[in-house]
Amino acid sequence: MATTILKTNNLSIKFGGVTAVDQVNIEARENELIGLIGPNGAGKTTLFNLLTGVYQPTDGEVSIYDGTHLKNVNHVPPHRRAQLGIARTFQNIRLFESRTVLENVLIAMTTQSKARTAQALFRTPGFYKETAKKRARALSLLQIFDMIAVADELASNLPYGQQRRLEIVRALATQPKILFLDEPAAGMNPQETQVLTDLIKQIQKTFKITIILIEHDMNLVMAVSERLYVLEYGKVLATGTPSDIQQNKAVIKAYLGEEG
Amino acid sequence: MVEAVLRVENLSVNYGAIKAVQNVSFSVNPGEIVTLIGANGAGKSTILRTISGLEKPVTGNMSFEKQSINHMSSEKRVSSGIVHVPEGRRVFPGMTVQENLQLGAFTVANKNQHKVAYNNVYEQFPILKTRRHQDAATLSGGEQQMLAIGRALMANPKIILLDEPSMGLAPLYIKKIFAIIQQIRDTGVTVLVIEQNANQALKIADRGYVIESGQIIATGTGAELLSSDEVRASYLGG
Amino acid sequence: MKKIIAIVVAFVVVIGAVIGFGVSKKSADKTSDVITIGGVFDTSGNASAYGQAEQKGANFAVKRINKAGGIKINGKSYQVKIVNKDSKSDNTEAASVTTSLISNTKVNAIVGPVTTAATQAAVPAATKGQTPMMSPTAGADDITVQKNGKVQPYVFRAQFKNSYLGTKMAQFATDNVKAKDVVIFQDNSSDYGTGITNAFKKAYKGHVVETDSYQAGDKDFQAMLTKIKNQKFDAIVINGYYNEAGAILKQARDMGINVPVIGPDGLGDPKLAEIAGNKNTSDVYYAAHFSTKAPATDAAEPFVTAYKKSYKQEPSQFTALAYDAVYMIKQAIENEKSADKAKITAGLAKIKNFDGVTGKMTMDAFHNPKKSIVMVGVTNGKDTTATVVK
Amino acid sequence: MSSIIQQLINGLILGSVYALLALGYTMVYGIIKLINFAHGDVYMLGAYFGYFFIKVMHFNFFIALVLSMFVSALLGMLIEFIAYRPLRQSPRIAVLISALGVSFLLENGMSYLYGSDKRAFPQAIKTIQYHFGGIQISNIQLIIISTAVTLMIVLTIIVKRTKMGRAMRAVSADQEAAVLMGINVNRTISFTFAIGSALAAAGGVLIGLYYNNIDPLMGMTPGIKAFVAAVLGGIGIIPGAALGGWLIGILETLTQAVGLSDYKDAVVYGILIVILLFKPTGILGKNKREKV
Amino acid sequence: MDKAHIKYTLSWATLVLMIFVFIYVTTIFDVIGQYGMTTIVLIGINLIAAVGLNLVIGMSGQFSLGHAGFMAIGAYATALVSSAIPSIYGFIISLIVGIMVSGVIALAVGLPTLRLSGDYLAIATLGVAEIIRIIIINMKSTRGAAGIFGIPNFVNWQVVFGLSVVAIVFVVNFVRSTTGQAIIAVRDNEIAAESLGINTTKYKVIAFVLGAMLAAIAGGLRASFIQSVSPQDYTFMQSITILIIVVLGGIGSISGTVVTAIVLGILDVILQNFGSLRMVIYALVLIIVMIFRPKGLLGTSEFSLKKILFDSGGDHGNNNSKNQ
Repeated sequence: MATTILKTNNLSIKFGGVTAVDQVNIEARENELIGLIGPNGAGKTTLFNLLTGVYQPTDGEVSIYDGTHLKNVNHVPPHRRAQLGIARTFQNIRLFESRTVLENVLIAMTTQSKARTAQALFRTPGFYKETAKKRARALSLLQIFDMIAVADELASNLPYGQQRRLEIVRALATQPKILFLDEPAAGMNPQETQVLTDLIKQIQKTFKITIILIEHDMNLVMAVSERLYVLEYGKVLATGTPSDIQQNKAVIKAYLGEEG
Repeated sequence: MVEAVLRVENLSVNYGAIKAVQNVSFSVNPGEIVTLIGANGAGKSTILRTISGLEKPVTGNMSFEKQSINHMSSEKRVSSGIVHVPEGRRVFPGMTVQENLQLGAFTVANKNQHKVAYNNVYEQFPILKTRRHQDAATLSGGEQQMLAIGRALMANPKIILLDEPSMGLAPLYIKKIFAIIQQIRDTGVTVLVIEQNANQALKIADRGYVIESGQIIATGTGAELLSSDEVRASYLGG
Repeated sequence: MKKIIAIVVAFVVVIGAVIGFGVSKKSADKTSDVITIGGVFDTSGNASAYGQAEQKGANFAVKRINKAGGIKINGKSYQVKIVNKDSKSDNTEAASVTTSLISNTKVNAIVGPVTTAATQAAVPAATKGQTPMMSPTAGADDITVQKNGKVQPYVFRAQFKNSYLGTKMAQFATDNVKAKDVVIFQDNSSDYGTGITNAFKKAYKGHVVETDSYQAGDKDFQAMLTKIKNQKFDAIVINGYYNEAGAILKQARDMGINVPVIGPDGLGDPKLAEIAGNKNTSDVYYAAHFSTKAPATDAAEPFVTAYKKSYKQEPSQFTALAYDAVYMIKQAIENEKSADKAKITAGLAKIKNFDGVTGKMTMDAFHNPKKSIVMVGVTNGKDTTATVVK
Repeated sequence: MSSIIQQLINGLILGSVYALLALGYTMVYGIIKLINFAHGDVYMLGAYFGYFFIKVMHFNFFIALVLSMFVSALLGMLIEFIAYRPLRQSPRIAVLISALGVSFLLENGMSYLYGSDKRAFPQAIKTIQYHFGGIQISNIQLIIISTAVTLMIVLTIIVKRTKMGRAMRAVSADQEAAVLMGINVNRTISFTFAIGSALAAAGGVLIGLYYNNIDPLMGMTPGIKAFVAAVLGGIGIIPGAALGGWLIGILETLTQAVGLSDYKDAVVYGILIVILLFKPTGILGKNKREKV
Repeated sequence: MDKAHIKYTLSWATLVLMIFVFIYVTTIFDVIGQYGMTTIVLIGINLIAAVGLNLVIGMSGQFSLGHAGFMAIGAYATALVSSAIPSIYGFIISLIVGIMVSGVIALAVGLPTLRLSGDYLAIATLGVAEIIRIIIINMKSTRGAAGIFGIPNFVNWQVVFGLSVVAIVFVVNFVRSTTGQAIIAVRDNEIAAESLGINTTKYKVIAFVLGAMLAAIAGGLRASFIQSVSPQDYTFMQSITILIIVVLGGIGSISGTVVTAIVLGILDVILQNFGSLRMVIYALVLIIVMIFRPKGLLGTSEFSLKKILFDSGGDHGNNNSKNQ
């Protein structure tokens, strides 16, 4: 069995009096593709925020595999977690809007950069060399995602679907081990969603990373996920393969209300 | 043939460079429940926001009771009877339930009408009556949604625009909310509702429109759409 | 490539034009029949109350000189023109407008700036431009002195040195007010307040019970006064300007602190009594340059009368000092029989027994006017006594 | 002991004026998120209006106070209409610069028209000193505190109980939702400026009476202090502004009382920074994290 | 370095040289005179300070109202050090001392306060600048309110011109560096930047410290040029003056800052003659510019030589013109 790369232990968070995430235990293994579903307000995004370090849990812990063993990262801030190999996209798109598509990707490479600021200040040959190298890498990423044509567009000028896609490219540019996708298909039409479905599968294959995905589009989730967690009221309601979940009475009820 | 109470023709709305709504036309007849369904970001909310004046259309015409409302201010639209319950409820958190309701009746000058409206709302939502001195922030999601709807009813609406009323609610509340929507219609108020919970919405709707990427791709009665395989596949999962 | 050529050509043309203009301008320089005085005053910003008063004084002097036929050099009358520039209570701006007056307006002499700090900033510009500069009110001791101890060749003032003021006030406190213990309030935001305080403390033979600071613009002095209220002291010394001193006076008297108040010439403004209220402005002594009660010279009385007629208000010390500054320049020109900048500079250094509104003045070796200090006593808002402090 | 109480009273009086000013700051901030740098200058103009009504029109002090508040309210609305409303959709910092422009305009316009010199404010009410044990307090000080407290109560009633007050709170909490209630946002903002300006004017007139002098630049320092007070209390929160105002007044007074008058402002700013570090949104502020 | 880059760098160098020659010619033929030179120096000094503030406000999105404090540190460093060592070396040392002290204080202040957001940060930085000023007023060695004068002058227009060019090149190149891009990322979307492994506090502090250092240079140059310093020079109003240059030019636009510094410098020259009406006109200009150009004179766009001269395009990322 593949190594467990991410694990939570009774993870909980309270906002005011409301327990948004309640005693959640999930785990993800290397190169696994996990779907996280549940009705609106079930706590999915909050769980993402706990895993990526945006929120501090009220209780429980988050552990990440650091190459040798699972390590508690409760007190590791988001940027350090990113350096440990966690990348994400956001439900409400968060691009660097004043930057071009290419620059968005280049910024994601900040922590891997070897270029010294001093080199940039004096525009040494080293600066140009390093910049060219980074740019080549970024462009090749954009190539994979078919975004070369818009590389010099401002991120804010892209259509919605493309913006979502750029967020994924940007996240991948950090060379993550785990990629969190928060509703990547939101706002996409069925054709776009179909393309995205293939893309997610391809990412998993090409980059050999673990992907955890929140999504409402059942076609997509069912098509790509190897395993699903269903959240309701901040609790894990069910877990299993897509076909298990589709048969699960409780899930159908939670999702479609009563009948289904 | 009845004259539509709300008519939208060739409406297009942009957010910067993004074309959020393209050439959308539809109408709502008096006393109907009409639903717009579609994926997140399909442009449903934008349509409602444009009808209530929060967004400016690029092209197209909107008319309410045969009068164009394109250039009417938002306040005027409210006082003429178009009331919008926004996505995410947007109750005023630091104010009490009663104050929220009072704000709902902001455009109603007649104090006697206020009293009638209070009674109606409290009758329909007894829980709001018991909590009337509580801050809105302390209400649960479902209660907040009721408050948002109650607040809209205070304005004496002719048509009520509901944006995702079931969002984030427990099934029990969802059921309640849809029952309330029907009740509202039964009192003679026309309803235009956006839902992701397409299943429920179509069940109570007289008619529905399916929106995708800012365009209407299908229309029909609630039952027709509900039985359409295509719609089922897209919005109700495999 | 075409673009680049076009730009190069344009550049060459522009440079050529500049050279041409420069050459033609050189030949166009000529002398004029008007003597120009530059005025550097803070007419906007924090110090504008003082700057506006001084600008009025200088303008009034120029008006009177011209009315009386201008300045006569070798029998020929020259009209005087004053060009005022606002230094907006900003020291850098003071330096900049001084340069502007010297190099663009080509003034013969400068009156101003108002404050010590602005004068300090303007000194290099005046020195570089070899233009005499007469500050009406800069008080710091060393503004007329270079680092090496030599005199600043182009800088003069009509004002007392701070140390001189402080020393004389201390003497007055002991000899006339008979104060054994005093409380000092100083305006900490300018050198005027702190400079006088230092000199006062050095010269004062009694005991300074407490020294407290305030900032220009402060209005509330309750805390300061409450603190000293129950201590024993015979007089309060306020080293600052009338604006705050008036407020202190009012609040002190309201609080029942009725000891004598001693202050420098910064208190010498009719506004003092207006702000404090006439009743509260009693038993107040301030160092005056001029007073109708004890006119230092014959020039004072007519000046006050004429000024009142023109401006419908009483002149303040600031107005009078700026007025004298302009007249000293006139004196220097007449003595040297030339409006040449170097001659004016030399003339100012040699001023002797000049009958100014603010006293009979003689420039010392360091360009400070030697004049006697008159401590004016105020009762009910009116100048009532005048004591010359020797 | 009595001198400590006396100092606290001094601080309370000084703080009352800061509080009146801070209330306007905070209300404007709450509703359009603007640091209204011109607020201190409305306070100055309020004082000048008071001067005009008493000295030239010979009105009774309290009538002059009310009239000055009224005229300043109109002025506040005018300023908002001309200099801020066209910038409703612009970056916040643009409005801030516009506010600075208005501030410069009022200060220097007044200085240009009436000179920078201080004017004695007419003593419409004769000062009477009362003594309680070692404590001394004047009728004017009492007027200041009671007027400030009364105005705060009136303000609270307006904000809590009236239709316009509810509209203000609604706009400040959620502008878009307010629009959906049929609230005219522009009119509500205008009204907020009117109230804020009236409070500032009241502060100006009271200060004029108390310190007996007014000048075109009198708003600069209190303006910044009031801003500090509003931030200290939690900007946008009405009780916070009152609390912040009094706190700063008392702090300033106490700093002087312990002999640190050279460092008076430094101490106030230092304490402000320390409080912000522990409570980044002010004493009564609620910490909000951006929704992710 | 490939050919395109050499061409690009050379064309900029040529432009700078052309401006230099232009000013040089105007001075030797005495077209602008002493006063013109003073104006150029003061514009250059404001420019350096404003470029520094733009780094803080424009690039990193942090609202600082405390620039005057750091200018004061630079000014006093130069005043004290170069008075003690009255030689060009003393002056250079004094600038370095000012930069270092300013940087260290900015670091000490920035680390805790940059956690504050928006207007809370603004008031905290305003407070810091006031505290710096009050300490200077009360210190013996700085001669209190009187200030220091008789500072030796080592600044002429050539020095300021040179340093302005260096400051601009520094900031422009810095923005293009990885660090600079990270700073902009933090401004655009702090949470997204964090999620990409960017330590947001670190980059905010870097921008703040660099801004403070540039302010110190500006202060040092001014002290040496004016040959005197006094605490009144560095009040809140000084911060506002610099802030206005940045905002009027367009936040985040270095070209805008350059243009506005020059325009306002010239406006100042004209307004000096208006006496007390001066600031009234200035105020009206501020309001009118903001109403009609709320994003500043140049918005967020940058002046691009490449566009004007070569207009080839195709080279990614060198022009960030955002037209809305």
